[in-house]
Amino acid sequence: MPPLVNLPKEAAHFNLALQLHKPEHGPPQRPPKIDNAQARIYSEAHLTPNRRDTMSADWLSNVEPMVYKSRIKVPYTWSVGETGSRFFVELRDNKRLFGKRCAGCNTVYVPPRKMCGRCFRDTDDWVEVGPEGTLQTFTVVRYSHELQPMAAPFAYGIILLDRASTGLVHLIGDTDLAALRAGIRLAPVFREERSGTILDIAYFRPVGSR
Amino acid sequence: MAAEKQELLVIQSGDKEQPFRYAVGRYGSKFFMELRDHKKLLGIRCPKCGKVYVPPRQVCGPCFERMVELVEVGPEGTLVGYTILRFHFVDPETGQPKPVPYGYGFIRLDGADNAFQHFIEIRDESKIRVGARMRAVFNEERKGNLADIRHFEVIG
Amino acid sequence: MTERVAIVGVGQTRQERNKVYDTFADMVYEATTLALADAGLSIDQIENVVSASNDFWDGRTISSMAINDACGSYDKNISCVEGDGTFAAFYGMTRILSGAYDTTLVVAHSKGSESVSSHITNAMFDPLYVRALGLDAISSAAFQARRYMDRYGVSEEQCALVSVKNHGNAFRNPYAQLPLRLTVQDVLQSRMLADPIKLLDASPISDGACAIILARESAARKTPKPPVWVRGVGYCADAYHLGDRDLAECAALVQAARKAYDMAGVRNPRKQLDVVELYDAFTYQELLWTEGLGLCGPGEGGRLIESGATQLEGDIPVNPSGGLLSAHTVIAAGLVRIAECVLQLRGEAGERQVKGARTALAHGVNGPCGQSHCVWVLGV
Amino acid sequence: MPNRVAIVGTGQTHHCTRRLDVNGVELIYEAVGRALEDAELKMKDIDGVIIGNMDHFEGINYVDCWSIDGSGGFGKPTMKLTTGGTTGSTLAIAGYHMVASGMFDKLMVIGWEKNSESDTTGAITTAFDPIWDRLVFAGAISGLAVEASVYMATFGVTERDAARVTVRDRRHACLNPYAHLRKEVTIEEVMNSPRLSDPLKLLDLCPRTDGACAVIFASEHVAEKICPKPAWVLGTANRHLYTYLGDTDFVNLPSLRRASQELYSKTGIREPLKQIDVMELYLPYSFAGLSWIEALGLCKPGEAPRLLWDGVTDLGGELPINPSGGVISCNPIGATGLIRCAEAALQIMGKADKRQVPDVKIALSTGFGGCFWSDILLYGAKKPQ
Repeated sequence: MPPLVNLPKEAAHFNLALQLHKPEHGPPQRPPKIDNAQARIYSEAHLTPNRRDTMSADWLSNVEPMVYKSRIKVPYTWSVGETGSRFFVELRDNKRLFGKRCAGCNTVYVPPRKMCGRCFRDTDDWVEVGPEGTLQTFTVVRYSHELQPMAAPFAYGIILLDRASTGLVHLIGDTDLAALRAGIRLAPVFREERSGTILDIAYFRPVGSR
Repeated sequence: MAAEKQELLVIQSGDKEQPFRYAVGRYGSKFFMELRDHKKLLGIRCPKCGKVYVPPRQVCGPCFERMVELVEVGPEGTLVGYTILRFHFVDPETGQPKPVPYGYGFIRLDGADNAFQHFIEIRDESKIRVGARMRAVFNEERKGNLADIRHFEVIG
Repeated sequence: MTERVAIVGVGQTRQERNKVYDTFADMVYEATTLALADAGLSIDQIENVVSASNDFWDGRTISSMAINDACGSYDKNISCVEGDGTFAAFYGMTRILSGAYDTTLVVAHSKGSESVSSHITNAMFDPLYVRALGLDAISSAAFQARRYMDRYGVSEEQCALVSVKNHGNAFRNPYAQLPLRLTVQDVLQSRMLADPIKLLDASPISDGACAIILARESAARKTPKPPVWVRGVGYCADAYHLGDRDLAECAALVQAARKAYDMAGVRNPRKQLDVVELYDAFTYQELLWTEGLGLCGPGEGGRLIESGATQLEGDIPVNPSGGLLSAHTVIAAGLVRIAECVLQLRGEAGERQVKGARTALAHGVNGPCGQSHCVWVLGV
Repeated sequence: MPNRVAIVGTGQTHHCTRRLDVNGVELIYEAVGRALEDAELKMKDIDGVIIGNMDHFEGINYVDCWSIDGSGGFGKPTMKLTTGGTTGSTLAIAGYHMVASGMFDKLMVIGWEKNSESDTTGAITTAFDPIWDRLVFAGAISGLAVEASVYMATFGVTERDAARVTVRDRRHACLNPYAHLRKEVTIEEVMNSPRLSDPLKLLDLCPRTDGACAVIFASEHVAEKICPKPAWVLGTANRHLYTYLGDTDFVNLPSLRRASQELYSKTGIREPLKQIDVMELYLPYSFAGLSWIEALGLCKPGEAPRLLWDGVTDLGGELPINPSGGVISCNPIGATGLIRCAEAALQIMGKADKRQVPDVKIALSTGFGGCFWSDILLYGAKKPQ
């Protein structure tokens, strides 16, 4: 899996950290000892930052490293499918939430699945879930990027809706972020204008808060 | 089927994009420096098989040899194969339709053993044929990327 | 396994924040030639290649197209696994066990410097239900960290100890990117990203490549260095939707490890393993994965690190290389773990050498919050 | 001693332009369910899953993880492979090695694509180098058009010759209930279809398709218990030769020539036209049905048009090619190479219904993709020695 500190600023932050924490004894020489066979090949066949000037061809040490700034911008239109469409239509038209139950293991999946991945069979019946639920886990996000629908700080939660067996990932808003803890009760806040997407729920907020 | 027709939804990504900063590398950067500063095209020669490749890259695939010897190639060459694009498609760099029609060809630059691809000028389609002699046309303002070559045109 | 397979060569580039001079091909060529030199083999003696890369991270669908010349696959059979290098190595091994080839080169590359990681990792979430929420690797991992800490009472200080240890170990690893002399306080006071994950709980952005060469026993015996044998390997996937799992547990890792241990005859991993290189993308993950690997009981990962057992001098050193916290070359990261284990087992790990290491474990991960795990047990 | 490996079950969706009724995971689930049904197995009988597609067609990162509910990979070893257009055949080759290794007895291999979810040419253009290719490249069509221009100039082959390939594949597709385009076309219709990228016209080219395919590979210990007449894998080979498009020799697809030569020498094929009973080839456009069968050694370079016009490759001919209708009739890209494998297996199993070639003992399938890359597999009715 791929995690990481992502913003360009973060790299600078790490460099800063390096300066702040000057090692007491200093790091070993870098690049340090690599055994002889490797080192020979290394210097013959490769460029390391410290060996660039030992290249046989002079031009290699006089290149300005270019970077091609580009992007991938392919628009996607994902099919929701029959099962998911029913979920989103109920959400959009009636502000109701539904899961789907597997009669094999009695799991009520939210969001609904056409199939149960554990039993590997079709799921069976629709079960109305929520709208309230219990917070299973959460995080308060304090960094920003353009894919986030809210400005930081804001919270994400995994919410176990009443009568569901699996948790729903969503936003948590309209609350004191410092007071969040697992186990509290949450209710969805629906958008006025709904279009059949997961953001038809604006966010969840603690029950009783305002 | 008598079943009630169900509404089937889609979710759209909208105009989201993924930005990238692709490293051109030493070999490619050298090519673009020469192109930008001197309107020269560079290839690179394999010390083992002697083939000259454009664009320059570090490794000769068949020989698995490291290459360092730069060779000036072109700016003229021979058209190996081509097409004229006439259908609409999304340019993944912009998310917008790519302007068509345009000519697209592989040119074996003089002094090179492989072919180099670029736009080909198509004002007179009758002149374009496999084997035609071609010449690079450079842009006056050059930034150090592939677009510094405007296109290749048929000579004569 | 019907026949023994060994790792006979390893090579890795230095892992750096931005290898701006190198293309993917340049990095792969460097790792490949180093692995060949290490194995004492020429490219002609490599019969087939399995590469590992990820189209999203590379900003190129068919990302393997960038490196086919550079890994010496010209006129050879080659395939590409999209996922962590440990998985590619597994496929590479089966291509030997199938009787088709005597040797397989496995090479993985990744360049975090070229993309914006939140955009890349957001794309691993369901496009219908999750992606629009803007979730990414850090915020999803924070779910898991919170749940794990809540469930077992693991503390932020215990997580911070992982950062202190691994960044410290990185001083001994010439390939690592981010050696840092830290205190627990430094980690706790570093900037909060998504609580409970702070900057120094997270791994950095890294560029690098790694290659290993696998060989069947008859071919391995002819190489100059002592073969490192594959004793056992297993991999396994968990449910996808985060809400389908209890994020405080890692059932898939338990199962992958069980498979690998059964093959290797490991009954008591804490005792029988001498060194562990695991996929610590965040500090809490090292603790959680040590539990999944059976190095301690469920919920005991925090106490394990407090005990000092996982330090370089401890009885079960974890990530003497500095781990992912010191260099996270996403797709190459698992293969680096294997390469590090090979160096340990040969006694070539320099200043990070675990004395007398004879059995080592390497671990790789795919997917959000450790959805899919691959476990290797290696030995001499 | 490695295991011998056979295909014991296959499943395909009914491929079409757009499946709005299912999302990607559900599409995969459909194919997997059909493969299990075909082999009369349950998911719990399966030891592991491998899956593939091309990421940027649907914009899903870590597809092996995302697809778990539909692939059956929950709690099992699951892995993703991808090599572009060759993905499906790459998966089949992996299925072979993984089972032959003895690490798996029954492996589910899945290829899929939902090409309706993006602009196919836009997405495929991202397969090419951002610095050297993307400015000028226009997806697979542009590369194939250049290949056609070189092939025509080299051998004097005509657009009409190529149209004969489309006519054959589209005629065959009418016999295959799973094919996407099931309507015959004439030479004139091909010739008069809109010009997309000279010399290629709309009907020279494959469609874009939503579809999935699943194939179960099994070891010799269980294969014959599952399937009375399994399709044994006799050999595999591939070549992914180029990194840069301009390094390609555009004449007769050298990657396929080299891969087929390796395969033939490993499996004792000396006269492919005579020894092989049916071929399922990844021919994404009409000219490939000429140039690439020359690469496969069915005739000398430049002579393929005669084989086509003589009907040698039609159903009922000496060596039927693409009884399924091939790629020109159906192209869910990540599945396409695996569909070739499944169709070749069906021919061996005798399960190909109306498109069945009588008495198939040896079948061959290919995959094409990437930078003019090729994969190839050979199957037999008889358990290999």
